[in-house]
Amino acid sequence: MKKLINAPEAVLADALKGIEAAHADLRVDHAGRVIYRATPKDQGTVALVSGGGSGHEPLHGGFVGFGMLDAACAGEVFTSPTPDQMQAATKEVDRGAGVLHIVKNYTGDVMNFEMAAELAAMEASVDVKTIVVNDDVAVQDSLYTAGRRGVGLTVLLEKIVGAAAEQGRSLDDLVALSEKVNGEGRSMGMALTSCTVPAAGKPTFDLPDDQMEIGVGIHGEPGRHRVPLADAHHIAEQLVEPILADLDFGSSPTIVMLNGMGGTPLIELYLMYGEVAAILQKHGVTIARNLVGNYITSLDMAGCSVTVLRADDELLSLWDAPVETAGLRWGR
Amino acid sequence: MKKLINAPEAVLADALKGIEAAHADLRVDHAGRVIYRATPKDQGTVALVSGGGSGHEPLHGGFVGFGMLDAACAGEVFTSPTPDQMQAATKEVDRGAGVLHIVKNYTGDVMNFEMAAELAAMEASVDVKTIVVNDDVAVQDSLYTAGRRGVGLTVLLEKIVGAAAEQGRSLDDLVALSEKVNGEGRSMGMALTSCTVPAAGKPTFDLPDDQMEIGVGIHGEPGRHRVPLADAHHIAEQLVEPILADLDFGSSPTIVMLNGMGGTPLIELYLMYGEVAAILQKHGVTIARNLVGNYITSLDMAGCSVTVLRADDELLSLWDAPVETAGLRWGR
Amino acid sequence: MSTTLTLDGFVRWLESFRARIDEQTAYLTELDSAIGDADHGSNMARGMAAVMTKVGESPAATADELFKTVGMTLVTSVGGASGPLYGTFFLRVGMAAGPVSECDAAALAAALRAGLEGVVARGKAEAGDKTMFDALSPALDAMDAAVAAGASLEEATAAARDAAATGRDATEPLVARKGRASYLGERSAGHLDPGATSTALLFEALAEVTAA
Amino acid sequence: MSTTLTLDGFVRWLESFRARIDEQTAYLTELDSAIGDADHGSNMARGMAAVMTKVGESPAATADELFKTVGMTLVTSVGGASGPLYGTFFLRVGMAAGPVSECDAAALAAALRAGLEGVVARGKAEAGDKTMFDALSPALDAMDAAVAAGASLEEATAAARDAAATGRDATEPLVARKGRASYLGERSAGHLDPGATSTALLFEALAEVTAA
Ligand SMILES: Nc1ncnc2c1ncn2[C@@H]1O[C@H](COP(=O)(O)OP(=O)(O)O)[C@@H](O)[C@H]1O
Ligand SMILES: Nc1ncnc2c1ncn2[C@@H]1O[C@H](COP(=O)(O)OP(=O)(O)O)[C@@H](O)[C@H]1O
Ligand SMILES: [Mg+2]
Ligand SMILES: [Mg+2]
Ligand SMILES: [Mg+2]
Ligand SMILES: [Mg+2]
Repeated sequence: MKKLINAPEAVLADALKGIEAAHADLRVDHAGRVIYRATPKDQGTVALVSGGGSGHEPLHGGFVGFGMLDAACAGEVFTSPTPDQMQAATKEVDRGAGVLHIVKNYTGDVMNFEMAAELAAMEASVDVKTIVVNDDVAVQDSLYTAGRRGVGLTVLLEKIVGAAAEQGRSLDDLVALSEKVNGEGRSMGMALTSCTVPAAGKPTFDLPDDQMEIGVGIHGEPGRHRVPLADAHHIAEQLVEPILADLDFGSSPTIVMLNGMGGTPLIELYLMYGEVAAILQKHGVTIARNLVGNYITSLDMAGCSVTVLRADDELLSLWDAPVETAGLRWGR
Repeated sequence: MKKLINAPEAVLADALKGIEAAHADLRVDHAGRVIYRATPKDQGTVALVSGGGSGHEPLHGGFVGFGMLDAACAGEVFTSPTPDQMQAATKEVDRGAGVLHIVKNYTGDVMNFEMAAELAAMEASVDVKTIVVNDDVAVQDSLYTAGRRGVGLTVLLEKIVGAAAEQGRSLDDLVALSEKVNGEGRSMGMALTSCTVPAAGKPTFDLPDDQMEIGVGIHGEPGRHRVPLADAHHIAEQLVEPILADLDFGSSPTIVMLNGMGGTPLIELYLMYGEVAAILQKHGVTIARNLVGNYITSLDMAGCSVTVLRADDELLSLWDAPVETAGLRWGR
Repeated sequence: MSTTLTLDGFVRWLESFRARIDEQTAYLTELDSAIGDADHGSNMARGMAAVMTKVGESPAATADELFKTVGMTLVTSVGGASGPLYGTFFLRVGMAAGPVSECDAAALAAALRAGLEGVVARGKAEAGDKTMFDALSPALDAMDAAVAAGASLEEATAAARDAAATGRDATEPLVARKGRASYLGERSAGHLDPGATSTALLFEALAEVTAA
Repeated sequence: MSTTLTLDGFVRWLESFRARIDEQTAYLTELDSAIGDADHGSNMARGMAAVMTKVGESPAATADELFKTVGMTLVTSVGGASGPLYGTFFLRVGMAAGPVSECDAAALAAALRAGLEGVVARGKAEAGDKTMFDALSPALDAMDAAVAAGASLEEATAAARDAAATGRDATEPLVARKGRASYLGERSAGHLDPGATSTALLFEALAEVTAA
């Protein structure tokens, strides 16, 4: 294992130090492992708390700031944070208008956030609602799975709902908006290589040089299928087609994200975006906005994912609203 | 070799398609392989042209836009672009106030830009000046080398000089400013792994699991020394110390960039930034601004580089000025 | 060989579980690499290290106190799926055991079953979903049966240990329907479930301690 | 075996050079991997492919026209260090050869020397810097000496070929002082220079064509 780290067990603590050193507009609670805005938002506005295992940077800490999250709870690598972290963050950021928990659909994340909401409710002080993001079309949402994973759409949802929160919308409004976004977006990912979890010390899986994994999530887990390595165009087809088969985007505008898994350089991500955009256009999908880069990663995994969100005028204008975070910034 | 590409010889052309699809505010001349702003700047302002081999994304195309470059010429992977590209770009972006060529110090880049300037001068129409960036302290600037390489400082220089150009400063002014930046900045890089040039099909060099290369550039070349793998803290020392030995930063404010080589995930870059910032502070260096991420990469190489620029009020205010490019954006 | 497990015995159980987890950290993570995200070993090791520190710092006077500490420490130090599940398990074990300083085989079996119910309440797993349930549930069935048949504490926990191991082994051919492994669909078959494997260690530890 | 190289012969020289480059693309890139950036093979292959296309599209009537096309095509299609250097080389060869349709050994030697001077003007390399100069310069010295001694075209180009090969081999122990390899310092020693190696192919091709 070759990594720029001090020790596997210190990765998270050390990375949090670097995040704090890099971003004066963030405040890091090192003991609690929560990243906050240095300047809290106004009283009477709903706050957004997200969190999850580490190793997906810039998600979630890189999306704390104006127009997105109020706090991000960092778990160990690929391990959901604990209820006490979320509970502390929830109490800390509440401005009297309630707190929305943005949770990616994984058994661990859901259970830990559930326990946090129970604890917060027991203290009876904070109104907590939860949106569970589950956009990964690689997984069937059935009795035989833990449901669809929450992947790339989380980034788009945090941006859009964060913008709406900034406008002073109510917690119920934001829940409805979150459900709308979650209903209208789909993702699909692939891997050329495994990632290496620092504590494990070796790649999570072995992948021969002529094979790739299709339908991976963001935890270095093997995908749904192992298939022969293909060129960018055919990889793009294998990502786009399951998305289009799952949801009819009609002719409505969309926001498309081509996301890198962490170990894939930008030149390849742009190349893939070119292929994805061409295929979507061929299918009559209109791309109104896009994002190309590393936004929700899986440590050093090489690979990418595609997210497509059907976006009406409301979503587009929330997308375009100013945002000022480490990971996404425009309009100010 | 596992890459998201169609064919090694098509990488550049395909990536340019993706860049065009992703960025409505960029215009791509596919035949000429030049990336332009879609909306040219005002008549009477100096234009900035840069360029170099591909594989360093977002550099340079990702820095075309308001507040930075007017055009970027893209060469093949790790191969400087050709004089005709730069000449065409120079003529295209000239707004009557002259054009500054920003060149990284490599034999090929320097010769090709030189030929372009000769061609442009022969046509007698455009006033061209050149700044050659050479900030890499891993290389001695002596009779026995091709001089110091141009690496991370190029990003900072393009930002700062781009902001000054936007203010309407003269070509001579911008040359002087560029020289000031180039004189006040230093960089040092390291690699955990080699990168793989698509046309070569295999890693440029082999590096055992317990070794790393110190003093690498951005072309997948081996570094100055191969040394035992160390932890993040000791790697940071090996990057920062040669920089401090080369230039006395005194107590003046600095801009520090912790740059990833393309294959290193953000969590490790933040972790490294934490170490670098702590070491700099221990040495009395004041960090006024910073940048952590993949800004000047070496394909899929794992590793990082540190750039430190001594920045007075002028440089800091130019740094803070609005910028709107794919790779750097703030203030609008 | 005693007929009850005292507070001391509970702590020795936890110590022995921790030692087994430490010894098998890499193995548990390897199992989780095949069908999960390569962290079950480090999750459990981090959690049990925190537990033993906490238990060492503030020794409990009663079983409910002890297991509340264990459960809360797991909940707040592990995360992931195993944190809430093992945490809830011990919280419920403590609540069911109550403010006692020792348990006989029947009381222990009842407390452990309350723990299982907590796991099910939290995670909704059923038999054959390829989870820790598949080691835990047969272990408690075997323990109950042994107790009903008049077995000693040692015999009852040995039966539980064996059933947990059998349950663990039986997860291998299963296609997962809960947790991360379910994302793999058919590809999850052919691998032991990491959580069932760590649960089998919990019962090995218990049987060892009652036999000592 | 003729005493002059005609326009046809020049084209056959380029064709043969291209064939050698194509055959050795991976090898040249491997040499460039050791002390450079792993692109010399693909750079030269891309350039010579473009040259042969251009030359095929618009056949030249004179040597200066032909070599101007070759030089400009290399300058505009290769990039890197080798583009301007090989490009300048051929541009100068053409200028020196002039509007002729054939060259004898002396005229060819003089034209090639003008090319070398162009390379030096562009790249400032000196003997022993571990560059293409170290194959080119001895090759032309040998050719001049052969011509002065009354050698035939075939003999003179064979001498150049041998000297280029010797010069190429002599780059191996050198520490580079120009180009990318110089960044490696002492680590550049022990490897052939890629540019000197491609230059040796240029003279192999020339000798082959004059011998045919
Ligand atoms: N819903 C569930 N009910 C019971 N056990 C579960 C459930 N989901 C997962 N598990 C158990 O958790 C184990 C994985 O734990 P761990 O790897 O620590 O957490 P994570 O899956 O969050 O990475 C699985 O092997 C399985 O035994
Ligand atoms: N200043 C120079 N003068 C002469 N030849 C040079 C000079 N610099 C580099 N070269 C030659 O160029 C070769 C490298 O070419 P190439 O790999 O195509 O370009 P780059 O170095 O830009 O990647 C070297 O092996 C060397 O022979
Ligand atoms: Mg996990
Ligand atoms: Mg090159
Ligand atoms: Mg796991
Ligand atoms: Mg090269």
